[in-house]
Amino acid sequence: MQTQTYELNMGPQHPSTHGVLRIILELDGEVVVKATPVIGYLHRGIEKICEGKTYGQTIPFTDRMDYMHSMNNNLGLCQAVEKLMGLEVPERAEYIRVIMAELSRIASHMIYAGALVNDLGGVTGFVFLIRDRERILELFNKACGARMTFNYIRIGGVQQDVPEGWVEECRRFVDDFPEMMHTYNGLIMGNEIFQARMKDIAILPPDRAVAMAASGGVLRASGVNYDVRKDDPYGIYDRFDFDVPLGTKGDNWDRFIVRMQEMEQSIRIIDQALKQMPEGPVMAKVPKVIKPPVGEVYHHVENSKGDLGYYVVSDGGMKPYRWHARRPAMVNLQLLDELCRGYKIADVVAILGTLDPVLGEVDC
Amino acid sequence: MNSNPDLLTSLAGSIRSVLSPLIGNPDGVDMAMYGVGLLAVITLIFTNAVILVWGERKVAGFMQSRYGPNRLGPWGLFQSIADVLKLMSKEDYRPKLVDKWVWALAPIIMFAPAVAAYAVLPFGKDLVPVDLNIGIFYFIAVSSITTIPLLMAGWGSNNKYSLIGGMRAVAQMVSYEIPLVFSMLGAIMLVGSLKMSSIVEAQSHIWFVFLQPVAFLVYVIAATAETNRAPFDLVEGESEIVAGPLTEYSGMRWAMFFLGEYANLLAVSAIASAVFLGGWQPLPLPGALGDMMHAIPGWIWFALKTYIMIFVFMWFRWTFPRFRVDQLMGFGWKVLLPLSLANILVTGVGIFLYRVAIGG
Amino acid sequence: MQGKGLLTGMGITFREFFRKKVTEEYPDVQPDLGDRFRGGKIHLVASKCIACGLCQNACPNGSVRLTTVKDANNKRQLATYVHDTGLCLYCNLCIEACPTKCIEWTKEFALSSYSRDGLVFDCLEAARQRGDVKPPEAPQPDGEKG
Amino acid sequence: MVKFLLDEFEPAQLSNLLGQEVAIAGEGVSRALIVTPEQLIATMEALVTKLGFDYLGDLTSVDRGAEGLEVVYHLYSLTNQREIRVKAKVDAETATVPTVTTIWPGADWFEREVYDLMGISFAGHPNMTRLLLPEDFEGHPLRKSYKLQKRV
Repeated sequence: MQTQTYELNMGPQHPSTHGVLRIILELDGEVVVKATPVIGYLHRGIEKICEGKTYGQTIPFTDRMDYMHSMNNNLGLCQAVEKLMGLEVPERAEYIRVIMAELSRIASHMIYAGALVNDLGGVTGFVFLIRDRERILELFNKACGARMTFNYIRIGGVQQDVPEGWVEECRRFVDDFPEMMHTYNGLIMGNEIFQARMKDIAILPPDRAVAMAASGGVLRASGVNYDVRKDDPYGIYDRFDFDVPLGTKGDNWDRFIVRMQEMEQSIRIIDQALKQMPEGPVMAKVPKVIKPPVGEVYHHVENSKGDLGYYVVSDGGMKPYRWHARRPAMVNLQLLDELCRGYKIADVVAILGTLDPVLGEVDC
Repeated sequence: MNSNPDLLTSLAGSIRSVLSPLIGNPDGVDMAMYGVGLLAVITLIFTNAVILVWGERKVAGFMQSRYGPNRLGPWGLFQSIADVLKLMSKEDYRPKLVDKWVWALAPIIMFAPAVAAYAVLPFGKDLVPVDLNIGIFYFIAVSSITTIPLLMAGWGSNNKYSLIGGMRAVAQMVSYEIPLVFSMLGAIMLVGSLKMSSIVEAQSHIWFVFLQPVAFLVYVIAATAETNRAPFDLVEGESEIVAGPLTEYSGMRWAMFFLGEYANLLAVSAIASAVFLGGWQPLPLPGALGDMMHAIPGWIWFALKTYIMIFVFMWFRWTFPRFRVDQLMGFGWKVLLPLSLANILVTGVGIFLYRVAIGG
Repeated sequence: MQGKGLLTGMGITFREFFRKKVTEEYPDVQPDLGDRFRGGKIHLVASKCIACGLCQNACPNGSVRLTTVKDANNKRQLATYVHDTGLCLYCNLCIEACPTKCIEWTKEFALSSYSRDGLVFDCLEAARQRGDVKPPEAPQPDGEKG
Repeated sequence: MVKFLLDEFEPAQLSNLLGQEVAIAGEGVSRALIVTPEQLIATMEALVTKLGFDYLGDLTSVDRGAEGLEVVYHLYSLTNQREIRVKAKVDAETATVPTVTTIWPGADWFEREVYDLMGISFAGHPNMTRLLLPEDFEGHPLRKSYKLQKRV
């Protein structure tokens, strides 16, 4: 029988494109022949804007890139500038940074898992994850007054010390986490329908993942052991004992489960950091006007989406000469086409979910 | 006549006694009583849909550690009334490029069979609107029409998402119709009649759910698919194809689909309670407790069982993720169909052996 | 066994059915915003302000705008002070820049408006209406302030 | 622990190893290997095969004003845990460098982004179109000559 393929515009307004992503799907019935992602609907020109701001003023803009893991975005930029300036950060600030970044990672992974489950039709799992994420946001709110766009980690330290009782509350969250994980295991990971939907779908071989510059959970699900926190430890990550969860196959299921296991590892890091955290100042002696020396620096951190890099060029002035972010979500999104081919429309949303793009970061 | 007439049957009796002197001709009185029945059924569908929308949201809320609607009236009871008012006052908007007639007819055709199916539901003893000899057969035939409006909506909307949804609807409902019918066949074989009232009467000692557990399971799964509810809600599959066939509908037209959907949900739950859960028969308990159970009117038992079934369907919906289309078809044809066929075989052999045992 | 996971999931949702709910009944119960809440609009204590303009300079997005005039003592005084919440990133940099701690966040967070103009708040006017004005100083005898 | 490649080798040694006359500019964290567009592909291939730089960390560009444009590559070796910065210098008029998608297919969107925002085109790229900005957008915003409009 003679059949024809047809084009379907998925997005920019669609329930499960995680923002304003447009995918031009070429379909043969329900089977994807080609998927072309079209991005840029959320492009704000942050790189250009930041050339006109002082170093300190660029930090709030990083919050708005990957708004699910803002703390880490702040951290990466601040450490890049600190690296350029050769600035030492006080011990306590380092620990607070790690705790915040890891809490933020858990929050980000919760959104990731929740959105993915929601895309597969399991709304309740999504709500449970959002409910538990609320506790992290409440912790952030107590520490810096914002729930999403923090601007908390600053060049030279953190904005202010955590308030009284914060550490205890954080400790309670860490203690309650296994029970939350148990719920997710029962409701989401243990569900046969969910497993059937995820397993053996969209397999990404490790060599292809490396060649496509994939990073984060996408790369590790394929079995490539690359975690910036382990391979190129920034800050004080070399002091903590944690594992890097690896997948074996590189299918949707691995991409999902790797991140769920990462949440447990993050809890381990927070647990150790809370135990080791010293007293002391949280801000280094930083001049009022930050003027890094002439030069350039590339610094990368492990974001929840992958390898987040900042490339900052200084001309010695108070504003960056060039400010660039390597956004992992954008790089990972390149894989969408090859992963989707041959699978069904329903798998497209699952694959997109496992790639975990945040359009604020993709478009920057 | 009924030995202990309950509220509804005596109400019907009094309406009949009022009407018969007015009309005179007994056939005319029967016709008029059918009219009254139709009115009652339509009222039931509307009020029920309103309650079910509220109930669904409450169940969803409670399962997701929220309260659900709680603003309007006690426990948010008036929320769905407000929703209905909103839907009715919305602009009747027709997208420019839709196939006018097909698109406009679809919601009406969706609603009609849902109402028609209620004709044979045994709401209580002597409360079957039309107690046909082929009651179950009629129900199956009428309820399978629901496929057509969804295809019409999908095709007529001139929207690719809708088309995919419509195609999915046809594939899914046709495939799951078969195990649905076969699962009821076991019960019918036990009774030897397609008449609803006989099926319910036959369960006065033991409900068929205990004799036909596999069939009940198959029925529940197939019915979930048949009503397009999660985990089989591929037709609407919000995260994949926006809203499937309903994408281009709004206002009252959309509400008609919704109404049809909830009417179907009630219908399949009612059939489940009639065929497997003993319909209007009370809980078979021994002694004084059993007498107490008998004191409760049959229609309350029926409603109770039906709503428990509806709760189970809602429970499914708010727990499970969705199937993928090929898994759905595979499950229907490779698991449910053989299972239901095997059930028929086992039932047949069982009946044969029972007859041999009795007759021998 | 197949189906075990499904039953576990159903068990979890059923248990949740009877658990305590986490709904915040928002308009009836106002949320606890916390001490360090960043949001709302800028609350200006006009009597403490020295019109240095550091908040304006610190703002990454030009959301804090002020103009000054010289008074009789040749001292800078605020002429206007506007907080454009539509542009505000809520980054807290202005608050931190203030040398006299004369600005802070209000806790009014429901600021939605039908037009962009409705998002611009005149903080100085609000201060005046609260009766918070700088007491006019008598011209100082030396008059040498620059 | 990751080593910065330029810590390990003298410039002459590196030139020898790569079979190219390469220069090193900057100091400390700013150091970079400078190549011309003509040398780029050969250098990159040598880096991949001889030193195991299998992972493209970042690809971006800088407008140095009068000194022309730079395409900046941050490479990473997953096997040897090394990193390096390579820069290809071009002048603003020609603004063309060969594509590295042949070496790392993942460079696709990186190069399109640079083309889009900086106006450097990559010869041999399979799909050299704008990535973020609309097709009919004029100019390349990250060039220093592009002035941001004032907010009205």
